[in-house]
Amino acid sequence: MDQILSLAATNLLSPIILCFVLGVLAALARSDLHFPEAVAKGMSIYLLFAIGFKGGVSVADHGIDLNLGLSLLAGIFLSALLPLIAFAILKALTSLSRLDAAAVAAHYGSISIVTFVAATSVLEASGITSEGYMVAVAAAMEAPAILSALWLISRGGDAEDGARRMDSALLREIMLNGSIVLLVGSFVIGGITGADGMARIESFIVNPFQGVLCLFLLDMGLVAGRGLREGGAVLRPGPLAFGVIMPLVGSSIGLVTALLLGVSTGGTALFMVLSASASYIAVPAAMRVALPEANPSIYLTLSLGVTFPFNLTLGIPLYVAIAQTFGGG
Amino acid sequence: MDQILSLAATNLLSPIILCFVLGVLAALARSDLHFPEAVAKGMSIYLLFAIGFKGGVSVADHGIDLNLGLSLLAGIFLSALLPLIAFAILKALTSLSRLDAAAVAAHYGSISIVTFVAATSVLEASGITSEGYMVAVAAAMEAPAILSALWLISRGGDAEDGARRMDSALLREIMLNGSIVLLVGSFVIGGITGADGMARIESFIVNPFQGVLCLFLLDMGLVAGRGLREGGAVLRPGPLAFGVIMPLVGSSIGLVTALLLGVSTGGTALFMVLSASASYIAVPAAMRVALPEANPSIYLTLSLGVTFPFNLTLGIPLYVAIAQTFGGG
Amino acid sequence: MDQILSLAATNLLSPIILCFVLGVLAALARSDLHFPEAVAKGMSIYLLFAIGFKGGVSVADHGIDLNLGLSLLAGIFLSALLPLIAFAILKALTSLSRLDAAAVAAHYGSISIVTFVAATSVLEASGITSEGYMVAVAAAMEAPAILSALWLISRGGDAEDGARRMDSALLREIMLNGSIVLLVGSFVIGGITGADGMARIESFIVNPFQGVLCLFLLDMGLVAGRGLREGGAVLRPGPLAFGVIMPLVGSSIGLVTALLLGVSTGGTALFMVLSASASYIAVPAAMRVALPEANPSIYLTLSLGVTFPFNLTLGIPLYVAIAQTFGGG
Amino acid sequence: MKTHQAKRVEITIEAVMQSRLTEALNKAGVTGYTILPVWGGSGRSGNWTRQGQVSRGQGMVQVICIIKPDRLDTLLEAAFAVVERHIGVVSVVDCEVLRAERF
Amino acid sequence: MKTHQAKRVEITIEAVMQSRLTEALNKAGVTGYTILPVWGGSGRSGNWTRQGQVSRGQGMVQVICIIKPDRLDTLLEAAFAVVERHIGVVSVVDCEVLRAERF
Amino acid sequence: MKTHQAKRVEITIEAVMQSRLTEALNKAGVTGYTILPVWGGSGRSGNWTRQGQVSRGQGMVQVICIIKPDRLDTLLEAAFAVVERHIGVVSVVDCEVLRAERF
Ligand SMILES: Nc1ncnc2c1ncn2[C@@H]1O[C@H](COP(=O)(O)O)[C@@H](O)[C@H]1O
Ligand SMILES: Nc1ncnc2c1ncn2[C@@H]1O[C@H](COP(=O)(O)O)[C@@H](O)[C@H]1O
Ligand SMILES: Nc1ncnc2c1ncn2[C@@H]1O[C@H](COP(=O)(O)O)[C@@H](O)[C@H]1O
Ligand code: NA
Ligand code: NA
Ligand code: NA
Repeated sequence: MDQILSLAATNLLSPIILCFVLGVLAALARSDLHFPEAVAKGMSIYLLFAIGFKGGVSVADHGIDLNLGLSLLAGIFLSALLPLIAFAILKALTSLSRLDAAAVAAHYGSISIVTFVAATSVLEASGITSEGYMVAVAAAMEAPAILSALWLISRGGDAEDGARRMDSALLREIMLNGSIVLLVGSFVIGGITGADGMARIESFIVNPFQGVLCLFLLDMGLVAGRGLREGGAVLRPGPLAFGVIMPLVGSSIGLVTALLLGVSTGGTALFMVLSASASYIAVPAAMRVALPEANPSIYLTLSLGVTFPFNLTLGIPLYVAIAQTFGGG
Repeated sequence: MDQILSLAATNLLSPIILCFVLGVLAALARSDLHFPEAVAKGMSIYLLFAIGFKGGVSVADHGIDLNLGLSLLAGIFLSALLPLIAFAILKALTSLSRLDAAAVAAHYGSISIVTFVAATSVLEASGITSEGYMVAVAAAMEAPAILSALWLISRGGDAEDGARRMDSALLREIMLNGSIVLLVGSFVIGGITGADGMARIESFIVNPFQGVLCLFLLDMGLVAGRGLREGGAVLRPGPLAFGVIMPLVGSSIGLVTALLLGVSTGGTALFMVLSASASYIAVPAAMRVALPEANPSIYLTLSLGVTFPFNLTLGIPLYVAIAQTFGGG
Repeated sequence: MDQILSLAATNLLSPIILCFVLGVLAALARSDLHFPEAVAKGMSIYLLFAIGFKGGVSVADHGIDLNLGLSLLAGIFLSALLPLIAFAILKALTSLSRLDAAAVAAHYGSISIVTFVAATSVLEASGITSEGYMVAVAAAMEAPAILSALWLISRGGDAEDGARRMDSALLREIMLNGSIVLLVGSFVIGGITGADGMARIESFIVNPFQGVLCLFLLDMGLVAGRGLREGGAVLRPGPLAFGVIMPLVGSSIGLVTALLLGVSTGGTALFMVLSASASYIAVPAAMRVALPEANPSIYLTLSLGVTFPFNLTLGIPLYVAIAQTFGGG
Repeated sequence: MKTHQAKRVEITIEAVMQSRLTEALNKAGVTGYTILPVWGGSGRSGNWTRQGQVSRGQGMVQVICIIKPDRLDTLLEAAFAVVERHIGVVSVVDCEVLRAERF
Repeated sequence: MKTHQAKRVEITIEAVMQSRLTEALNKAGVTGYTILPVWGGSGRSGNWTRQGQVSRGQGMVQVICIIKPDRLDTLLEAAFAVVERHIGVVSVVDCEVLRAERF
Repeated sequence: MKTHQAKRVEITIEAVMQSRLTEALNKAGVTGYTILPVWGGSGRSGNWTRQGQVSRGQGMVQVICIIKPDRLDTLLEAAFAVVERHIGVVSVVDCEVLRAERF
């Protein structure tokens, strides 16, 4: 417990978290500080590319083993499973409509790559290593949750309506959305070029990484804070509680999965983080196409305004500490 | 004198100044070279964040002392005082209307953060240290000048009109404008995380800093040059002379203030630079809201087209040399 | 031959090329991955500035010699000559209209600065040095080809029509287009500030360079892939063959020129690359103004979709190997 | 100058639906349109702005079609089928164009 | 298709005044509008462009409101109170809209 | 509120031609206009988008002029001389403006 608290304290006072807090405060105080959309997207491309590439290089270093395949399958399974659990909890805790609940559930099955990146930073700072392929697991967990959620809808209403919501164009958009392609693509490139490739671009993707992450989280804080200001009112206690309970439930399931797989302590922590985090890029877009009637204020405010800050500040140190207690070596 | 000239020569041949000159020349020659607005804003966010953070870390290293508070108060006082002096000079030298003169005066009380950044670069290159909290003084000097200028107007016309110009929304916008929030926020974060935080993001905010500053000044040169091409015609000899005289007057007042405060040589130079420089971000926006009848060509051309280049090329080496002559250690 | 193949293999597996391939594949698979326009332009500004500055510093190191002047003249001559040859080949190989053929020819006389940058990376990785002024030669080769192409048109139709197409505004736009100004400007700044200037901004323009190039080529791949998807249909076998034959012809002429000039092995390779590459920034814009009737799908698809990938993957290693065989030291 | 009667249709629609809309327009034979970026807006579903966003989930575009009056109904039906379940605004204005042969 | 009469109001205004304008519109009960970015322009106060700018002082936006004809005057009065002392252009066009229940 | 008759001219034109168009407008005495960025489009010469582009060769802008009805022909002739050989669309809409003294 002491360890958790001290890790949490270190984490809370890192430039990364403080930048996020600055963003939230600035937005709540209605400062006009903002990042141009192009700059935000540019930073996000940089982070995805860097994290994917590093993962690939690490796999090239350590070789591919059976666990990579198993972990990918486990990730897909988790992403498909978690929305069902989230949906059940939402039905119990809240009075959200079937559609809104399914839309929220999709977000919690999928993952937030920035939460993942922040967690790898914390692991690095604590000297805990993790499997390089975890970034591929992250990519694999982006999409299945969307299909699960749409299945929930089709089961509830008439099946024909469900089918109409998921056409082949949408399926392609989901599977080939920019962040998946960039993450997987740079992972493969890192895998192919290995340490040589890393040597050539290290001073671009490794050295400035933490700094870019700071600015990106400042922007995330601004967006989350603005979302809270505008959309916070729609959140009643039920959904709010869900936004904190679900990551705890998700991370527990992630923990069990990781222990069954026998991954490293770092890998265990990352499985927990992925299961605990909620999407804010790929899933919202898919929901606008497939479930336009679902209220974006609810799922965006929950994912970006409640669960993301929770994971960033308290969740990650908690998951890391638990992984250290339970995890193998 | 020799020293001033040699410092000026070194300064003039630095990549930073040459980039600014390139931008001005390209704009005057009507090249289509330009930076997208988002890139310019991204660079400006980077520079503000980096300079604020570095200042904070430096304060964390050296500890907070009484001088920090006194310097902040002195900065606020200077920012409020300088517009009155600028206004008096404008009334004597030019035939600008009361409104235009007040708008120009507001710019000269406030500060240009790029001029400040360029000055810190020159100090660093010359191995002169300065107080880390000077960046907080810079932030404190952004806004008071606007209030002074509006007071000048309200005193001149009917008081009711003056009150109408400054509503609470505008006051909040001024105090919480993006550059103040970013500068103060990153200063505080740097102060909290100290040397540890710096170690984590140094290769982002320290190493590439000079290079980003080069590109940013190239963009400033393009904008200033385009402004001169379009707006240069509106500048009659009176205002033009003001654009060079005012920084000399301002820096003298800054010098006296710094000597009274007993700050270091570097700090003295920076007080001079802040007092000499004119705003081109926060104040123009506030003027458009509060004094829409004032002609932006006049204040933008003076601030960005005359005083900024003057300070960048001749002013800074002059102020540094004078600070070295008078300044303590 | 072995050497060519092994160099080609190394080249093909570099992060740079793999990023380009990723972009093409993502675009062909219709992924929504994309770079905001402002980010693409920002990266292009960075690359131009860095490559120009490095060239200038290298000239400052090695001193200006006669060869600089001769190489510039040779570059201007090549740029003016190559469109005539390209035009003749197009007339023989394809059934393109006079206007379309002239527009395509203009592109192949001019140069692609990214191809040039990629080639310098390959040279560096192979430890082959080249003349720093080659970047000035690149700048000198951007524009003359446009004038050649317009001359071809005016010769064909009535001379008056030709004159109408080239007014003084267009001439200024061509000579002072952003990429020429930035390249030449940073080259001069690099030349003036020399090693001192380099020391100040090295960690900005040297260290992250390869990484930025990776992301830029990813974007180029996306744009080229999207161009192929949309415009690929318009390309009949004749133009397609031209897109591969012309770089081989161009590079041979570049080789002869370089041997006559007696430049280094690296310089020879770069002369080949410049002659082989086709413009995709400056010339398309000039063509839209001067030859609006020419079909952009043809020249953009050929330049960006055929010749650029060819040079990037196979061309550069081939030219480098040939330069090593024939070149001096 | 000689001008010709036409209709200017302005469809404000979520960015995620853009490709679906333009595909529907193409199928209906409407192949000329211009797309404007949208900076922000407000409606029954609240305020939004593109500032600092990385998500594709929020954000709109404006598709502007200039079209011969007799083709208006075809266009509106195609557009309506796409926007029906989604947020968005469709407005039509009478206009006159130069170079009618282009439409 | 069935369409309904409406007015399309286009207000070109300085970016610094945007929040003041939309607040005034909200107060007047006008809660639906779309904001377009503006790239540059020219008028009696000269030319300007957003290229390379970091200042918020320059730059404009275009606020587009589609509104029922009988609410037009309320809107124009609210807008006028804001733009009165500032540069900017307000224009109104007759239009027809689908889905009138939304306005 | 009191409004005044005017014409709203919208010229969609390639970005490379923008300065030539605005110069022609200035020469014809039209000094008020607003320029909107264009995101992409489709026409007889195919689809295009600004995404990821560094080339100035592609891309369009929209120039919007509000003008007194009696000055319309001058404007259209000046614009037509520039767009004649180029791709682009010119459309005109009747509108009403506040503050007519500005036009
Ligand atoms: N009356 C209106 N006039 C112009 N744009 C509107 C209007 N109503 C809605 N919009 C646009 O359509 C988007 C969605 O509207 P809504 O479905 O009402 O939330 C808003 O964010 C605006 O961009
Ligand atoms: N006649 C007009 N048509 C369209 N936009 C205009 C017109 N006049 C002014 N504007 C816009 O309003 C801004 C300010 O105009 P002004 O107050 O005349 O300087 C200009 O920069 C243009 O963006
Ligand atoms: N009917 C139309 N309505 C609106 N914009 C159009 C139309 N036709 C063409 N455009 C615009 O003009 C550009 C060039 O058209 P085109 O010359 O037909 O290729 C297109 O990319 C569109 O942006
Ligand atoms: Na999850
Ligand atoms: Na000042
Ligand atoms: Na060439």
